[in-house]
Amino acid sequence: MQPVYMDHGATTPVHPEVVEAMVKAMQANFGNPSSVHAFGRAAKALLEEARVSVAALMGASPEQIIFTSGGTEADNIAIFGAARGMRQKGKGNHIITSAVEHHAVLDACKALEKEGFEVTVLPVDEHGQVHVEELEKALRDDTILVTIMHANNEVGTIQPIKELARLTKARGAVFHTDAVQSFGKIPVDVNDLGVDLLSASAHKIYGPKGVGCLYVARGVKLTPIGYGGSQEKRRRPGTENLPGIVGFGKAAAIAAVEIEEEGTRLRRYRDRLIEGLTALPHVKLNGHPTNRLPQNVNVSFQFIEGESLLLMLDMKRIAASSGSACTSGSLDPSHVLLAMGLSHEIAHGSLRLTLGRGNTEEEIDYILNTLPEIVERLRAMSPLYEGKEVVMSCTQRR
Amino acid sequence: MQPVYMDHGATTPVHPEVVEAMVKAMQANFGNPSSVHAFGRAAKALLEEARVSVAALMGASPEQIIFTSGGTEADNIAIFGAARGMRQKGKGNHIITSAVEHHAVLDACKALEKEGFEVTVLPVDEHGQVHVEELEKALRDDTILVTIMHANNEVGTIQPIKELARLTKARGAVFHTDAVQSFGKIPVDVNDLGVDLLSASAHKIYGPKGVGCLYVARGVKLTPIGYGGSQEKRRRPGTENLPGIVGFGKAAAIAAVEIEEEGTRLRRYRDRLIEGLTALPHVKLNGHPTNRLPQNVNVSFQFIEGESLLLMLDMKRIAASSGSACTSGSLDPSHVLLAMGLSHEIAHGSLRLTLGRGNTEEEIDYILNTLPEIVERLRAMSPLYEGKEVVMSCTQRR
Amino acid sequence: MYTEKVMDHFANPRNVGEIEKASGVGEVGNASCGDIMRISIQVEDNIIKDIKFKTFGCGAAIATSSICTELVKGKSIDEALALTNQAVADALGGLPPAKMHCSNLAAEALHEAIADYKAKQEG
Ligand SMILES: Cc1ncc(COP(=O)(O)O)c(C=O)c1O
Ligand SMILES: Cc1ncc(COP(=O)(O)O)c(C=O)c1O
Ligand code: FES
Ligand code: FES
Repeated sequence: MQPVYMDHGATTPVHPEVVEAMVKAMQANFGNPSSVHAFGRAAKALLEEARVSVAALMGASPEQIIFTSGGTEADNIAIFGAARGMRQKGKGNHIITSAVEHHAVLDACKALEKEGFEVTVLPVDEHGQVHVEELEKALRDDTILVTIMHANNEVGTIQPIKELARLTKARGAVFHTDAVQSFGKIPVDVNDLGVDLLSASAHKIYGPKGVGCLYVARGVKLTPIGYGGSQEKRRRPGTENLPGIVGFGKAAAIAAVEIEEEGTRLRRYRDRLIEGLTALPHVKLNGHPTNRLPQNVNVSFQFIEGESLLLMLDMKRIAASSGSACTSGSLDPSHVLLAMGLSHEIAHGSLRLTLGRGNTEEEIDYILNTLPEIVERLRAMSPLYEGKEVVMSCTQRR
Repeated sequence: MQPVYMDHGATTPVHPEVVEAMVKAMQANFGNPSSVHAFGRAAKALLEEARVSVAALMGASPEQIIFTSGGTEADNIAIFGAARGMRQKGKGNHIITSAVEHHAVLDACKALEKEGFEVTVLPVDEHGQVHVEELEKALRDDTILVTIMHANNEVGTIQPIKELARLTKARGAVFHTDAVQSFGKIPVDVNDLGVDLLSASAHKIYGPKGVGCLYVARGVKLTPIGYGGSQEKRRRPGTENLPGIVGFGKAAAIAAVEIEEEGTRLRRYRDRLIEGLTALPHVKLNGHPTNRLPQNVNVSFQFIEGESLLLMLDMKRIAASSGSACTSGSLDPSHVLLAMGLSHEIAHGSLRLTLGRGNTEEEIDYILNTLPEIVERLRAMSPLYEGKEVVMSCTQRR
Repeated sequence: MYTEKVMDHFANPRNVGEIEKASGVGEVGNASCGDIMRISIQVEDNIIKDIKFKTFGCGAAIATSSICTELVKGKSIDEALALTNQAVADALGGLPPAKMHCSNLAAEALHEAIADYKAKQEG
């Protein structure tokens, strides 16, 4: 059996047609899009073609798309750019975000606090959802920016962006959403969502690492965070990552065709996994039971720790991830799980399986057959677990 | 005849072995280097292998290399990072740069002025060189950062970095050099140069666009400009551009082998071009006569304008560039040429030919045969030019 | 990330479990930081005749617990007390810097178990 990759939330394999398009962009169209000669013009044409394709997948116009070096940079350009831009216009000083954002958002907001901005972090409920009433309470006359992610990377919970954005814009503030995990997976339409700024990243949708984009609605002022050439309307200077951008364009075009069918397929796998795993003793589903990404499964196994679980899965050729701090070398486990009210211990025992194009029904079976044994084995070693399920030693079981 | 690409200063074709390495990195090693499982570990190994290879080409230790999304970002991280870092330490407030820097450096310095930093811009002589005495005069007790490029992108002039860096460090300031044009082309050794920070970019050395690196000497404090994950020691957050970085590593490994021979070969072509072109009437060499990059030719043709020249060359399938403002849509021609004392008119008539791996002796012949005719043709159209060389109309000549 | 030795002890941990009627038991760490280690020992004639562990923690935590039991089994109390966290890490062929604290825990749990044994002797 091939290794089973179930960590598509971390990154995805690159689609063969994406690789092909990138190779072509490097071999036949290596020019600098800023050059006036034939090589430059050919490169420029490819750049704009990719922009059309990425824009189309989010219902935007091509000129509203800025290519970036990834989701992190898109988040940074949006948040620093809008916050400083609005303050320069004298609109205020207050930023609102949520407790479950990616570090690219949370840490950018923290850095802005040092510049004198005031930041309110909205709580989430036990499913990881932001409540519209919480935003309503937090909005002030000097609120200039609200940044709340579309779907969470760890637990897959989808936020009520449409309502949050409407509320925000009614108060004259800018609304940004980090759609890195949802773009290409569930429908994302900037007009329907009503957002001003939206971040996405290519390597989560079978495109290459190191490319992303920011949607910028007309009229939104962004103070640049980087300086150099006049590429991307001066919002993201530097020679464009042409092969990467071409790959992103191709990935978006493929996603546009496959999104619905893939969503249905992965939702079925997801539900099989959730059902099978939560049937085991002392297991808890993390995230929203229904309002979650089709590809996301996140469960906590009581009494065991995530890194050991990942290593054991790895020995069985299963690639997954965990919100345990032990995988990152830091002390606290995932801020997302803690914000949802999980205890440290339960957060440490979390397992995230994120599905994707390559996964098969057999792989779901394999996981469901393999995991119980591993969990039992680790529990048998755990001083926290004294249940009688451990009568037989795990070595005998093998 | 194949089109003749002589714009390697703008960007280079990607080396076939680089493409191959990148394809492998996308197909077989698509994991996220931060993941603990087998896919992640394999990706991490590739990342570190590339770091070793890039470090080796500049005599650095691998852990001193931070991968970035290009030369522009490397410059920005260095300049904003060091300036803000030194100010936080209470070291002062004064930055020194030169008049011929790339916009990634100049515009970053300008942005810092708005933050209350004081910036001194050193002049250059008619060859585009910074004089050591000028730096000596400009250095102050509160100087915290000096940023001067290794070799100029437009005219190829090489700066006396070793002396400039020594002087700077004797005064306790940080020295940064933008080596985007010199890295991989002429010997660059961070220890020999004695710099604290050095920027490079992959797409100028037959690697992919969208990747660069910053060398950071031990003990240099950089305040980050981007926030997110803990990649690259928190100095450049975001999922690493693994295929790009692998390509950069491969390109550096190839450059290490070829640099000497290629340098000798291109120097010969360069000198043939300079000799041939400056033999034409009303032509002037821009940049230093000897202390210049092996691949750079830059001449000004009096009485004509760069964009028209480029378009005519393009019709003859020659790709080149110009310091004319008309190619960039701005009003002023190249700030580099103006800083060297050229008049607007002469600066507008500049042509840059930058040589590379693919160029052949025949292509040099072709340029030397083709250019005089084009120049004459444009001069014949120019109201500035009333010489008698125009007696015959250019169409008759063809 | 981990050496072969670490992975061996992680995949095939030695002396997992709990000694009934142990001469001494030591437990260190807490679930919030992600490590809990419990070591129980059976001592006869000042010699550690048997030793078992249970660990809630990462791969390094499990591997260090395992090797720690192996290193001191059959050794005298004094020899066991001389075991340092560095010796535990070295026996595994090294640990990643971020994981060094896990080896502290194994040595500490062992020392706690011995202290518990001594206290019982005196009491
Ligand atoms: C929700 C979210 N935001 C931002 C990012 C950062 O994107 P990138 O890795 O492209 O910088 C990620 C992925 O790592 C993510 O999941
Ligand atoms: C001297 C110099 N610095 C910086 C850059 C910017 O590098 P990049 O295009 O990789 O952002 C360039 C090239 O465009 C350059 O020539
Ligand atoms: S002459 Fe037309 S832009 Fe310069
Ligand atoms: S148990 Fe968490 S790092 Fe070892």
